Amino acid sequence: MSRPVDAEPRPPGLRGATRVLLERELDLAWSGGGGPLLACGFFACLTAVLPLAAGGDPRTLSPVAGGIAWLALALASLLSLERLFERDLEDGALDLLAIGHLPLESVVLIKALAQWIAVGLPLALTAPVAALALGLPVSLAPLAALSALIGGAGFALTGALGAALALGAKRGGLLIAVVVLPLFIPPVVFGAGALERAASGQSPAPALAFLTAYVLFAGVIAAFAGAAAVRNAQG
Amino acid sequence: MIHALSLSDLTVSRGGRRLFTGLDLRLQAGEAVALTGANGAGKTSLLRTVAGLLRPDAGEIAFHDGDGNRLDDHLARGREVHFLGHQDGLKTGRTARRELGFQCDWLGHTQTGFDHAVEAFGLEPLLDLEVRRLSAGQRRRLAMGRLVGSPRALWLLDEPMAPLDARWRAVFADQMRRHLEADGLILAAVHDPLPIPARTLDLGGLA
Amino acid sequence: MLDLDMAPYAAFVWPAWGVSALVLAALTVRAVIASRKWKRELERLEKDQSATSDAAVSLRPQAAQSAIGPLK
Amino acid sequence: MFGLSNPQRFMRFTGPLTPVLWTAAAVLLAVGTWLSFTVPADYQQGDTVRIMFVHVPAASLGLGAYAALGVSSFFALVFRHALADAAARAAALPGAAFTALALFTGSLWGQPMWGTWWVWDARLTSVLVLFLFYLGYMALRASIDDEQKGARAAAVLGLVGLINLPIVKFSVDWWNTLHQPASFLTPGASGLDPVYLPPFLTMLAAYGVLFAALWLTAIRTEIRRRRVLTLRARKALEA
Repeated sequence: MSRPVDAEPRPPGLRGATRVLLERELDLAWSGGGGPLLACGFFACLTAVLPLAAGGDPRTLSPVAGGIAWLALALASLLSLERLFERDLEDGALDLLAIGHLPLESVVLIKALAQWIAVGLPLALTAPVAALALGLPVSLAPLAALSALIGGAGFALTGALGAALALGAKRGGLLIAVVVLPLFIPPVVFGAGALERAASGQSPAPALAFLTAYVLFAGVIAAFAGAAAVRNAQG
Repeated sequence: MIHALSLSDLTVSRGGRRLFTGLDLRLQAGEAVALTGANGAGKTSLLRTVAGLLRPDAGEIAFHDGDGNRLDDHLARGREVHFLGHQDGLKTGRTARRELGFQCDWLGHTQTGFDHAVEAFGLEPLLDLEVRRLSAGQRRRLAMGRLVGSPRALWLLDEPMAPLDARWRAVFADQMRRHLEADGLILAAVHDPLPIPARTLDLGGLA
Repeated sequence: MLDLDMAPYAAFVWPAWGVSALVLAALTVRAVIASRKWKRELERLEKDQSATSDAAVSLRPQAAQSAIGPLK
Repeated sequence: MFGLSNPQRFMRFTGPLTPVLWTAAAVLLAVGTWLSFTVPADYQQGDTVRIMFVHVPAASLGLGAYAALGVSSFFALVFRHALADAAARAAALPGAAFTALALFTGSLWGQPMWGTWWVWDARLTSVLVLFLFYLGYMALRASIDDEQKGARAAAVLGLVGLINLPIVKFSVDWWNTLHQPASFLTPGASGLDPVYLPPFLTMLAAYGVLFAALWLTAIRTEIRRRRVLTLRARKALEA
């Protein structure tokens, strides 16, 4: 006899599944109380240590303020990348994610989106503050926030790919950094470049355009290469 | 809706080691098959291959619907297959309610799916506890909740009842019986025989 | 004519060429040694593998029989 | 290329070829070295121009090796050829060594010209970034114990690296225009006095043939190594 009608599974639909996974990822990212505090704390530490290391004289700091903020942004984005896939592989949740309604490619993108919201967003808000502290002209603060927001998406996507590649490796965190940092060069160059051009009076638009192009490009690569890496580690 | 599963001439290896070769199996709706064999014979690998998590060296896995034509693999696995492995796939930091909720939402549930699962496996007292605080048996019952909460035709179970005590084994046996009566299919790797009528497929102790 | 007395820049040209030669030589030696090592190992294994298979019946890894047991 | 995908046929085909490559590399290196030191010193750079005869070939082969690595990774991933994976793996070490050589000789060349051991100009920085790509590839392959999984993960990274290389190169060049409007020394072969072409081209050919010899030898070794591992496993199974 066939199953009662109401027992037919109501597929959550792509929007539903995406929302459900995103909520779970954000909950996991912000669980344990830390939440965005961890990323901002790391950013603040970097910004505080630098003047102590290089001298507090604004003349030496302010020309590099934008660059330092972007370096701190790249390094801070590396935080908690290991959590993105490694934990799920260890406790078997990755198998569950692989047989859901959404393909693995979407799962990788949603995890990157969650990483961007959980780590990228708070960093984008902290970046201008840190840059100002290092002597960046106030007028550049909104641009610093905007470029950090866009760049953060690139870091989250390429970082997710790095996390997937490092699955099953011993020292995962360190490996992700070595694998991923060379791929972070374009966003850092375009992001810091935007600030530099704005500081010298030129329009930052081309740099921001390149930055956005990189993010879209990284999205496509991360989805396919990331899914292949996850399947490889799972199988 | 999966009505039949057929494996033809399946060859699977893991970590460079050939586990089995030339394996054939046909599973019809309402049937259960128990996979037996020594440790390392490839029971888990066979289940993972059917679930699409492991790529076979050779051979064919086909899912057919009621009138025999073949379903698309990704669609069938994404909508009609449950895989319950050794690990429960639960996040220790979250509460049981959220984890069961996620599992049912993620796999596609009916309106009453969540409550049905809670009632079937007596999860009511556990819902507000963090998974970290649950015992192995309780976690396994929570993981089993998704089998009931999100009705899917093909159950792939890897020693499902290992951590359960006698009482909950009987409950799970009853759930399996109901699943088979509702035209479900079960492929389970076991050490002791299944408490329901089932054919046996021995993978042969290759170890 | 061979111009070896490069006076001011000798301190840069010689190390450049010297290290290049060293590294290339190291790469070559490493590749040749590894090649010879595994070649000998393979020949040794294939020699006594053919020996054992003539003597004993080589036990093919037994394929799993998919015997469907009786319906319980 | 598909004809060679079968290891036995590959071994038969490259068997006689490898010694030929080795001898050709030796000859070219000898001739190239002789030419490099008999050609007159440059009136402007003096003898340092001779460093270019080892610097530019090393940089070019470093890049060429990564291209070989990336393409082999593509075949290993898409067509699951064990041979393609062996090819990618075999190209990594020589490629990284060539790139390191390019960095070392580059700084030696820069010192007399610019007075510092390292200059952040577009070309040298790009070579450095290429070296980082090699580091990432080798680190990933070394960190994953399971050989098959490590190989596939490295193949994915190899391909991702190949796709990202032009993007990173573009961003470094774009960055260079931002910081140094004109790179005051373009050591490219284009601005080269024709009298330096013979040593330069011979050395470039020598490095190319040498890389081919290294690469083929390493692939043949890898095929033999895997054959040995299989035989050992089978022997253990029968014991």
